[in-house]
Amino acid sequence: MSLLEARGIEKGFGGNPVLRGIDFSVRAGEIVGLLGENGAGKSTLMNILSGNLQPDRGTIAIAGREASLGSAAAGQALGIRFIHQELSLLPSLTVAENISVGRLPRGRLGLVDRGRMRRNARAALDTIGAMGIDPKRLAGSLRLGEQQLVEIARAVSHQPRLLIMDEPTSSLTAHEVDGFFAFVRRLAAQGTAIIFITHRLEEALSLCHRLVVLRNGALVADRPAEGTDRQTLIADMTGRASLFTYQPHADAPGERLLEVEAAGDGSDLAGIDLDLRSGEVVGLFGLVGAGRTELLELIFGARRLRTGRIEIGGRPARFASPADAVRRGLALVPEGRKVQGILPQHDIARNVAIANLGAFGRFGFVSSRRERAAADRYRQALGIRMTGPRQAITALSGGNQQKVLIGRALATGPRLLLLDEPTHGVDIGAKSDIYEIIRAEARSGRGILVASSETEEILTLCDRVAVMSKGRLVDMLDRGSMSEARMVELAFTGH
Amino acid sequence: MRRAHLRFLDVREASVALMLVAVAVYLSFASDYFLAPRNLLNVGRQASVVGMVALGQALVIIARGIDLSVGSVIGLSAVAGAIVARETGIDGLSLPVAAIVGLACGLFNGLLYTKLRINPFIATLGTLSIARGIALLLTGGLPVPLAGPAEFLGAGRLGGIPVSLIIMLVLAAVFVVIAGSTRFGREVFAIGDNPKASRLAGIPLDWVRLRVFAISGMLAGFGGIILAGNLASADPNLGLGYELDVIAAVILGGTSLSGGRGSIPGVILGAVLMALLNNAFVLLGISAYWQVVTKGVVIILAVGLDSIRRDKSADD
Amino acid sequence: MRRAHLRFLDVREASVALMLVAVAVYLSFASDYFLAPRNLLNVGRQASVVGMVALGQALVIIARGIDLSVGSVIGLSAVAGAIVARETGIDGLSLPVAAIVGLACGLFNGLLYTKLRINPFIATLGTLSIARGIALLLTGGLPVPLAGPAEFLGAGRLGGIPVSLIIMLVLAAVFVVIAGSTRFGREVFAIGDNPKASRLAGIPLDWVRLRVFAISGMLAGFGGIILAGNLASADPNLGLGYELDVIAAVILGGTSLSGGRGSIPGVILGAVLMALLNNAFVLLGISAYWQVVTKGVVIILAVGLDSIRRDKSADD
Amino acid sequence: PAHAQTAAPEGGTVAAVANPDKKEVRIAFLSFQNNPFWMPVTEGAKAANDYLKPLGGTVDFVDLGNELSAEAVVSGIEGALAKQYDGIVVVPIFDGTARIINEAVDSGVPVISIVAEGAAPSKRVTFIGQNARAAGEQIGRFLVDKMGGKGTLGVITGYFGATQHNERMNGALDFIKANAPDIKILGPFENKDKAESAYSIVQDMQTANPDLSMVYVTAGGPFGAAKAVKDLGLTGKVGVVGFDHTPENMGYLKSGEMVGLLDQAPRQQALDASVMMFNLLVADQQPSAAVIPVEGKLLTPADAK
Ligand SMILES: Nc1ncnc2c1ncn2[C@@H]1O[C@H](COP(=O)(O)OP(=O)(O)OP(=O)(O)O)[C@@H](O)[C@H]1O
Ligand SMILES: Nc1ncnc2c1ncn2[C@@H]1O[C@H](COP(=O)(O)OP(=O)(O)OP(=O)(O)O)[C@@H](O)[C@H]1O
Ligand SMILES: [Mg+2]
Ligand SMILES: [Mg+2]
Repeated sequence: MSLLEARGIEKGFGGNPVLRGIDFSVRAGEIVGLLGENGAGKSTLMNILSGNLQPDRGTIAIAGREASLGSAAAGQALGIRFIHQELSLLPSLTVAENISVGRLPRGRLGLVDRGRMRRNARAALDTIGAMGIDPKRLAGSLRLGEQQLVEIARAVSHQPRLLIMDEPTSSLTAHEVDGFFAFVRRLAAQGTAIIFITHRLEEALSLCHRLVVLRNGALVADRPAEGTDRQTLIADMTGRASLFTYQPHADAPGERLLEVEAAGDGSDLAGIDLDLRSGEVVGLFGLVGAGRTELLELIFGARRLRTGRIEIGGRPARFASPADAVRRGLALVPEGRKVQGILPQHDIARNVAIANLGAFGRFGFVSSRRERAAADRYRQALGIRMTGPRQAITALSGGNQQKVLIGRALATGPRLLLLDEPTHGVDIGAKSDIYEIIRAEARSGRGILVASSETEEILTLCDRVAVMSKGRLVDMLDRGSMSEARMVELAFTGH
Repeated sequence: MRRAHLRFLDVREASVALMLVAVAVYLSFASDYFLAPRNLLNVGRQASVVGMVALGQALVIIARGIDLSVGSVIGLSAVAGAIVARETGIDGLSLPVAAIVGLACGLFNGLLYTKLRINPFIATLGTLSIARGIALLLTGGLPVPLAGPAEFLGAGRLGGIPVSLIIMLVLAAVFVVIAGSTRFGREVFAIGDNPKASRLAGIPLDWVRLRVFAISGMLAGFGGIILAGNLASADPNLGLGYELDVIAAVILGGTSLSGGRGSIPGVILGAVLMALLNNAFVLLGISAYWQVVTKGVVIILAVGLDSIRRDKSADD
Repeated sequence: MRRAHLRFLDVREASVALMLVAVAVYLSFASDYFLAPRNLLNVGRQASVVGMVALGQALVIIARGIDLSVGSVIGLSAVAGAIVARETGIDGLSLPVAAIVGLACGLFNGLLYTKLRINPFIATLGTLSIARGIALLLTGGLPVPLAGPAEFLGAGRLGGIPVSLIIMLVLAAVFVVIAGSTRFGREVFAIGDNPKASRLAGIPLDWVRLRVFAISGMLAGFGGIILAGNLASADPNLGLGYELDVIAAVILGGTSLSGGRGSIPGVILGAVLMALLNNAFVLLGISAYWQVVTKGVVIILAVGLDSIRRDKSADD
Repeated sequence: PAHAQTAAPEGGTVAAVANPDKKEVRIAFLSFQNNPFWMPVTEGAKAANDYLKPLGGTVDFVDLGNELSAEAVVSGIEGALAKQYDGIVVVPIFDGTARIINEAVDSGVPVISIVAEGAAPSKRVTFIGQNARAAGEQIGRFLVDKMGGKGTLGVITGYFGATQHNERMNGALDFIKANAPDIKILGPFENKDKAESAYSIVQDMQTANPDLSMVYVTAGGPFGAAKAVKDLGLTGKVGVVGFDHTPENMGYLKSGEMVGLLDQAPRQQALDASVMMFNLLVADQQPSAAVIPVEGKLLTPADAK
């Protein structure tokens, strides 16, 4: 019998249908992979199954009995835990407190029993393979990936019957992913049902028992993982068979755009040498914590250059702030779109236009019409799934928000485009679109620097790759010597 | 049609507008004098200085700041303007001097925030005290008489309409444009919405913030000399406690204290509502103690009216 | 060693503590009387009511709220306590009555916020007016004499130490425990940090918020009767303008207006710094208007001192 | 005779003229309400209304609220003009009120000021009240006398820069400096009209100056100073001098911490001003002078017994 069975789920937002009659079930001990393009409705469906949202139509049965999930709390009471796509830790509380929050253990005098709380946290962290995280640390001081692990630990510590994870691995290192997968398998073996949303097809294929694909709000495929291959899944998701593959560019790279020499920020980064020509796509690969984000920030003026020098287009560049960098023709798509990317109270058009307002009017004025036109342009070019330029950006799915941010960077017409994990949370179809865009931009003469944790992405996209480890640039590989094995090996230099 | 209707009710200033209409309708029945053009214009004039200063404050609050110093800046600028006019004998100097002093105070606030990274609440609380102290030192505590153009702006009328009301309306129109259709305005909203993202998008945070505080200061300086002009006297205690009125007007008008959202017409409606209340008390002869109670109730209702239909969990 | 050292300088209240020490050291050289135990105890007493009320305010601010009504609640509670004591002839009633009236005001604020979703700034601004109005109506504007236990708490001494100082210190200790080691306290921090995430984690937001405002109200009520007891008279205007002092003490002490961060010892240091300043003015006989200027400068320095070494881009 | 005099009302010194034509006269009486000082003012206005009612005059008391400011006075007068009153009695207090008073007078509505007015001249018909400077001087004389020309005097003022508080303070201090240079003066310190601040300031002054012998509070909250003296156990050694016969103050006058209290006869001011306005409107009877000083009564403990 199914642990959870949903029938005929329909849901719309403001008249736009998002889910169209979904039947979905999951059994105890089963790992179900949920796949689909950005905006296909995955998160929405899970929000409904966990009680966060109410369906317009349809029923949900838990262990054979019809349940009405009026709120997240109701779902939690029935043993359903949902780890959201967007992180929701409390940065000024400790890791231990974050894991227990909502039911902090009470000891003598009704005070919080810190010892017990820490032991619980330790146990939960160990279970999921995160031995390295100290429960006493403040959650705000953790890396993104570590924060994600803490969230998982929190959900697990509730010993849920059904655990739903929305892209849990998107900011984990390969190493962390391995530990995490081992844990997921153990958990399933103990009888917990697991729903796992991901855009990484290999992960889905290797971990899950069953794969469910949503497209445009409808369930289009439900098949056992055994015997399914990548190509089938891609076809299910996109309706297209072939996707982007690396195409070496014909012309030789152009003039030198960026030159970094012995650069450092006085703390983590030191002695970075790097150069980039127009028309080139250069990758930055490394383990989490290798300093890729820092390097991009250094080039972009968001971090102060303490040693060495940086030249842009042959002229020295010592930016005091990102504003200077933007003026000199740089643009950055940051990692962590919620915190550093979107303007949540602004509509899509304004989110697109904000980095280059000068281009949308004259004499300090801004034309809303031109902003909207730009949003429509990028909607076309990037395939953003949205109802219109005035739609709130927070109403978009995560991947579509990412596309808006890429649109924002492109709207500045940069000579040098810095991308930090540009396809984080982006579906495979859109990923392919984004790769096309990046290549096209390179062909038109821009230089592009892409930090990525996915070897596949680097191999698909880049002409060269710089591998970083512990704040140093270890080596630069060109197309001929680029391979997954070599990159990973270099990334572990000094570890 | 249905959409347009919803839209109207959804605008941020709907609630205060509703309250304003309610009070006005009530007054037009309760007092024969309320609808007299003269009285309505008085209300407009009484709202004008708070409204003007609240425009600058609104920008500050939208950018996630707060400017507690406006009341004292009103006093200091008025006094400085009046003293310079008296010493030089050139009455016309009072206006530019007041605006410049206000601007200087605003820049001081802005620099404390952007350079020394002092939280705006504390920085402007400090300035509140310092500016008031300087006003007292400059005057020795004595009011300075004031005449000339300042008096015209503060007390004059053009075709029966108070000049200060006209100024406020013109400024409000300018601010609607600034907030909605200029690069600077967009950047103010963006910074208030998400400072981190704004910085990475290439917005010069500190430069925008500095200008925001400078504008608030300058408007307070300008408002100060108009207020003093109205009274034909610049008192070092002028504007004492104004900050709460000004901030209340901004927030009544639907601007969010947590930044990124706000409405310029709402600010003016907020200022007018406060002036209307005071007018009502005088017209209806409400006793002082009940005035105090009523004011509190109306403030709560003005914002609470629409919350009854709003979604409960919306703003967690 | 290096870490421990850094840690000390990194604590949120370091800046105000530094300023406090600086002022104290200066005073101990500049005035022969400053270090006299009696004077130090006086400073403690003078800080006690602001400190007490600031404890509640700190919780409110940590939970991302603000309570502007405390000044008026001080007045209303004191007056209500004194009237009940007078009418019943039972002096002892003044304390519980004041605390209950304060609690009721706090609950009113809390309900406006949690049930009607009125933004705390506006809700408590409304209550500020309403509570003051009711205090004036209850008394007809006349102070009510007060004696008995309230006077002991307000003006009495135990072994030479002002009772109100002892009360403040005990309350501060209790609040350190509440904030750091109770479920409620941690939930207050969690809510201020990220309300949405807290809700998803199963924290009953509204219930926590209601209690936070109730506590703030009750402390204001308690502070009010102590203040009135000190004067042996409950004036309906008691506590006028206190809100700014109280909020300033909280923020000086390192609590962030944007919620989620704060320090209880810092709050007390903030309150003491403000009392110390007033004490310094009198001890040193600083000339009138310079007092006002100095106050502003010290407030800015108290927060600005440490910002010079802080990383510039840190808090964008 | 056409102008037959009735008797002056109780507590007042001016009698109303007869109003044979039964001319209806509406007077707006604008005043604040934030502490006990204003109660006798209000009562005076009410008493004037009762007294003038049979004669055809109404006095409407209009509350300007509990926050004293020039703007409040200005909007009050604007409101009264909008309501077309025949005459206005007002407590202008601030300098900035002259312009609107002139505007009222120019539009044919006479204005009488009471209690306190700004230094800037206006076209008001008359001002009834205590000259703050003279009152300060009266207190200064009393202090010099009481202190025997020596000792230490602490000064607490309401708001720095408030005209009336300044005048009262300087009136006293100038007299003392001129006539008793041996008196050491501490302050002024600002208490923002708050008793609790006065309490703390006295505590601190006494700490730094054990020889403190007298405290002068120019505005609100003198009883806080008296309470501090009492709590310090210095009753009889340190005296407090201040204004207004409020019950609180009278209590400390009786118990000895307060040694002098100057009254402004506020009820009489209110009453007389209203009746004068009536006379002016009905019979065009001009007041006796442009300024009618009210001599304050300086109460001492002997009077409180
Ligand atoms: N609160 C909302 N209001 C309006 N539209 C919404 C809201 N939430 C989601 N949507 C819309 O519903 C659709 C499905 O969104 P959902 O977040 O479920 O997608 P997803 O499959 O999880 O995508 P991703 O892979 O990018 O996370 C999208 O088109 C999105 O714009
Ligand atoms: N919040 C933090 N507190 C302490 N150290 C940090 C923090 N964030 C990053 N670091 C350190 O900074 C260095 C670089 O971290 P970062 O994660 O940004 O690198 P990265 O290569 O961009 O990795 P990724 O982008 O994949 O997360 C590492 O040494 C890391 O430990
Ligand atoms: Mg999603
Ligand atoms: Mg990174």
